[in-house]
Amino acid sequence: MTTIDAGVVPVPRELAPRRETYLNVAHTVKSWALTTDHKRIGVLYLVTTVLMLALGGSFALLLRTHLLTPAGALMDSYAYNRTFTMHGIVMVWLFMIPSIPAAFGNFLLPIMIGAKDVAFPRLNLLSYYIYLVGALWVIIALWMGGCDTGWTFYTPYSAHSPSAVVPTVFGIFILGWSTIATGVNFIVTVHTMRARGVTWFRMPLFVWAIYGTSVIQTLATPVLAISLCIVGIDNWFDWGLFDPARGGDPVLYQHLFWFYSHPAVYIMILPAMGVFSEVVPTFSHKNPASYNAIAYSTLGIAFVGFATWGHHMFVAGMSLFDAAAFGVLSMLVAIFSAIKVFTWVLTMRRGSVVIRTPMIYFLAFLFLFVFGGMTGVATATESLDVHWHDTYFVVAHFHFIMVGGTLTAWLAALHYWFPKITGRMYSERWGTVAATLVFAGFFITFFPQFLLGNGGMPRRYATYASAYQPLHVISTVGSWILGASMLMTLGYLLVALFTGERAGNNPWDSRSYEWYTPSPPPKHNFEKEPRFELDPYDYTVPAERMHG
Amino acid sequence: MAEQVAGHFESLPRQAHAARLGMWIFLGTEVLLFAGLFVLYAAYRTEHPHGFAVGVENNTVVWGSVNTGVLLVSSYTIALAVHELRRGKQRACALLVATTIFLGMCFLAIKTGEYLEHFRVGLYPGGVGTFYRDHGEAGTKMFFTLYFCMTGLHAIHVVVGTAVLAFLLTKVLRRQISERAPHPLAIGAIYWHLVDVIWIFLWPLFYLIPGGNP
Amino acid sequence: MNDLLRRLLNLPPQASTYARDVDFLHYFVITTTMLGATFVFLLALYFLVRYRRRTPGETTVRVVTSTPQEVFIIGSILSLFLVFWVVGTLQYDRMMTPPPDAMTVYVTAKQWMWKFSYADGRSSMDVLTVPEGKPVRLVMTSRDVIHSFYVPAFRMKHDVVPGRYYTAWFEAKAPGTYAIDCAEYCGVSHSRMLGEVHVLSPGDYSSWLDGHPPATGDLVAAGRDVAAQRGCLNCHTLDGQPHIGPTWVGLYGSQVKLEGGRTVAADDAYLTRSMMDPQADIVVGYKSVMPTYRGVLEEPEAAALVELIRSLQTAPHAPSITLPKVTTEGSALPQEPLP
Amino acid sequence: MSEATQTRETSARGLALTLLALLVLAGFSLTMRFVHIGAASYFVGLGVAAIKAALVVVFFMEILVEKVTVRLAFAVCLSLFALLIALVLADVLTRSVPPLQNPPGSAQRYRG
Repeated sequence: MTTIDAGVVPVPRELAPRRETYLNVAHTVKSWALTTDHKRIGVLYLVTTVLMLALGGSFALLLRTHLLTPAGALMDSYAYNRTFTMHGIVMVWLFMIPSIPAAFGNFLLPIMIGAKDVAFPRLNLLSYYIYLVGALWVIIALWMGGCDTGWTFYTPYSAHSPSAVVPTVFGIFILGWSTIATGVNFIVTVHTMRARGVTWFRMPLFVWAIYGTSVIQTLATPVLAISLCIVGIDNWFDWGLFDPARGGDPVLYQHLFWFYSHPAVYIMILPAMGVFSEVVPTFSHKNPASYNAIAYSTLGIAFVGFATWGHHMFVAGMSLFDAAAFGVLSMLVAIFSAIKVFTWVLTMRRGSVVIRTPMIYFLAFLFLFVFGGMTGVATATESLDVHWHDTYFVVAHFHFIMVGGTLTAWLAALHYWFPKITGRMYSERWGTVAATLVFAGFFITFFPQFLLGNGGMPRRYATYASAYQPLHVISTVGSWILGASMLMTLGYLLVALFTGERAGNNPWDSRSYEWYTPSPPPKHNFEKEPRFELDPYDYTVPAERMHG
Repeated sequence: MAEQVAGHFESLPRQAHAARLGMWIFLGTEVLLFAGLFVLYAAYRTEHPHGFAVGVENNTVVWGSVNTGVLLVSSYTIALAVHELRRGKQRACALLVATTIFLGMCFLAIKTGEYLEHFRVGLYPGGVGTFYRDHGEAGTKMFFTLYFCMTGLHAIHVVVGTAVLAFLLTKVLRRQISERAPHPLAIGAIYWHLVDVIWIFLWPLFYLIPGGNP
Repeated sequence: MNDLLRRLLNLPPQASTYARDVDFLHYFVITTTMLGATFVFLLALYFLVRYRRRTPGETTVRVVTSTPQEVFIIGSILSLFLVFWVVGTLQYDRMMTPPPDAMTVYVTAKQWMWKFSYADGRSSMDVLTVPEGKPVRLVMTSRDVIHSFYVPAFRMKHDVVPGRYYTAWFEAKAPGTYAIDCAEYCGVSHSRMLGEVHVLSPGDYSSWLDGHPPATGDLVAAGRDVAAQRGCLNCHTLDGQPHIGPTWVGLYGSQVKLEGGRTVAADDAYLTRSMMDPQADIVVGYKSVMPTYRGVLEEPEAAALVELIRSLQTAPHAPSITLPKVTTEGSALPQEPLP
Repeated sequence: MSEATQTRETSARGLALTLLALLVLAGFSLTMRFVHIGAASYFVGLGVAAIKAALVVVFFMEILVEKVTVRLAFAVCLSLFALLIALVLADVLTRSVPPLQNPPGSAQRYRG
């Protein structure tokens, strides 16, 4: 692919005057620990979620290496069960959900709507500390041996499990309130603090995505809080709210859990869509094919997403009527993702496309998310789900969406806004190599799992029939490549943090509002009152027109 | 020292609106928190109609009704308190907030009495206790486990509400909340009203509705 | 073509009647979606090359896709998905509703093993032996946590939930041995809770039956002995006369009116439930005085009683004695005289 | 412009009337407890509760005075609540397999 070098004009070091930014305004620990600046809180979340990604990732490597041999290479079944459970819990609640909304959402949302800060800055800091306390409780549970019920905590097993269920559940309960606080904060910010001229349909699309995510976060998480509370009470005091002997019905727990957990997967994918709604127009130098399509499909996903949870329970003993109802609703919500994908691709038409690392991640996202997304529609087809449910096919599907979709978008966001957050440029060569390796490692890891699932290999198996071993070996090798490429990415980004060239205020020559302010931005985001005459995606005029 | 406008808001009404919007969304999450338990109640009532009917019959309806009265009056007093604060009557407002806190305490006292009464009768959560020797139906066990869960969670919210009102009372007395910016008290009042609304639904479900086949 | 695609997708052999249909839908869904995904990806690559940036800072013209274009894209995708849904639901309903003439096997899942009890009294652990070409209805419950009965070769899976009798069914097409897995996580040895379905040709199946004679000779005779020993006949009659409990004549397959207005079909599952858990369904006009027989009646005895009740549907016994008229007080049903 | 001048708030008399209405409705639903009206008791009980809740929300919490976004937010929360109850009850009611009163196995652990 020919890469025409344009747009990146590094500003020589001595010319950049000593300017006061949100980073060098204060260096004491207290200024970081008690900051109410949304940018610093965003950076704090970014650092913490990277640590959590490393923790969850190491569990993943343990799991994959264990599955090299049919009898299990590393640990006994009890240890394996605790490892896959903690992998799920750490990845879902400690990394995936806060990764893009809390880190990049916190940093960028106020800037993108021309506000000085979020609506409730103190609540913003409080939600970070609630997140830390919740993460601490999950680490305590980990130290006590970890929980072995699977991240879904299905009763009655979670009510009788001897493992550290109660501290884990308590940790996630606290994490839930952190996401609710962030969600409420963002919703009120978008409603009440948009600068003059920033109307609902002249906002960057990343703000729409974070707004949709916040709506889901705020409305779905309470139901998770109450169902995990009940699991905790059942496990500790044995009140038997789902115990059939005392009038309970275990399938009802699944209803409550999935009422949260399906919107939760939209909490994870919507910000990823927001990132690419920014990346594609910028690197194609063109307005999105249809701004309204993306904005309305974000709201469509946010609300219809609440009505589709039943497709996780097709074989759990649900009535035929409900299975059909959830089936059609799941098909309905799938078209919103399809609209977004078509809009991104059509955005590139008649554009002026250049290839940088974020765009490579977009191509990887496009292939993996559409490929993975389509298998989601397939598993939402009831009769096919009977064979696929709880097998490696489903494992492959949601990893294609979560890793292929959200992790790729997180890496793209990391590279796209690296100059804005740190004021420095990462090395493009390393970025391209790492992106390709991440894509290759991911595909080799998870594509064989589709075939394993078709072959009938159930998930959460510590030992398996020897017929499945070849595919497992390929998958494990792939996971090593993926692990290595993630470490490589971390490496060159840390290096770029200190030795990267100074990036200008708008290295990608973008029209989006966050590039109006210098990078790294000053403490109150804009030196003077921001006036955005241009539409955030108006590439019909050269960049100089941005500053009037 | 009147409430000063937080740095990043242009004007006081806009800040008040943001605070109220934030609180109303938080109330939405509280409703959804209880939604999980209401769904369990609804599903289990359809599966064990007779068990739940026995449960409703054996519940302390007198105490429950007194508690309903207490909460309704407390809702009135806090609403009047906000109304007085807007008229600038600081002292009347403080008195009314104090009465609301007192009524909240009464509710908690009555609730504790009720729980002790249940324990005396041998009725414990989790289907454990001598009461179940002659009301052994699975549905009845589930009824009382749900009763303890939902009224317990509601009692926790009453405690939090009382604490919030006590905190606001101190600010009203120190004139930090005045008629110029009454929205902090209004927000505390809205939270208290929600706690009352939830009890308005808990009361019939656990004390009044005998259901289809008694 | 079927075999090629099946091998390509690593699918197990299609050993049950509906496995073929499910696989054809599988091929249709996977090919259409993968074609769509590839088309989208190639379109993106084409735009990438065709509209690559020629001069830095190049401006572009503002192009917005027209609404009709959007509606067409959305409409075509939605209609394709709805086709998946319609075919999927029809197959799902057929897969989840056992045919009436299916042979019943009781499945009890317990932490980390499967127990099968057959209608004629034999029971076996972890091995389910069924004839080829005959629908088999599995009446399943669990003793502790949720398990899931999963036979990949039959494309069949159903959760086994404690506290309910869920029924699933399959009809094996070819003799052979097919693996059973537990698909719902159920604790430490979840991955060792394996079993096998031995599908025998009709000849082998009958010799297998002879090879393992059921505990007693004729099932109906065995049923009557059990009914006498366990005291069923104290309340239920075999000759149609009303007594303390409903008579068993004409009961099998009839619509039974229950307290609280529900009506239930008296099939095997209902009869088993009524023996193991009589409080669940009280027939209108009768008091609930029947004790539970769970732990008293072994599965084979329960199966024999069901066979006895089934036989009474057509051949009631001659009334040896006329029983005293028992008026159950407060019963809404007047005691009409015998026809 | 302090909030006091907004006219559409409930007056002191309005508050007292609302309380009276609430107490009367509460009394009524209490009496319905001792009148055996069978299955209708669900609708009467919950209907009266819904009316009382509406009274509190409109007159005490003054939701009508709030901006439209607040009302929209609260309406969305209630609609999700209704969606959850509707789809779960649809499942429980149309499920063809009734629960067992005391199912085999899964005996609970008695303590004391």
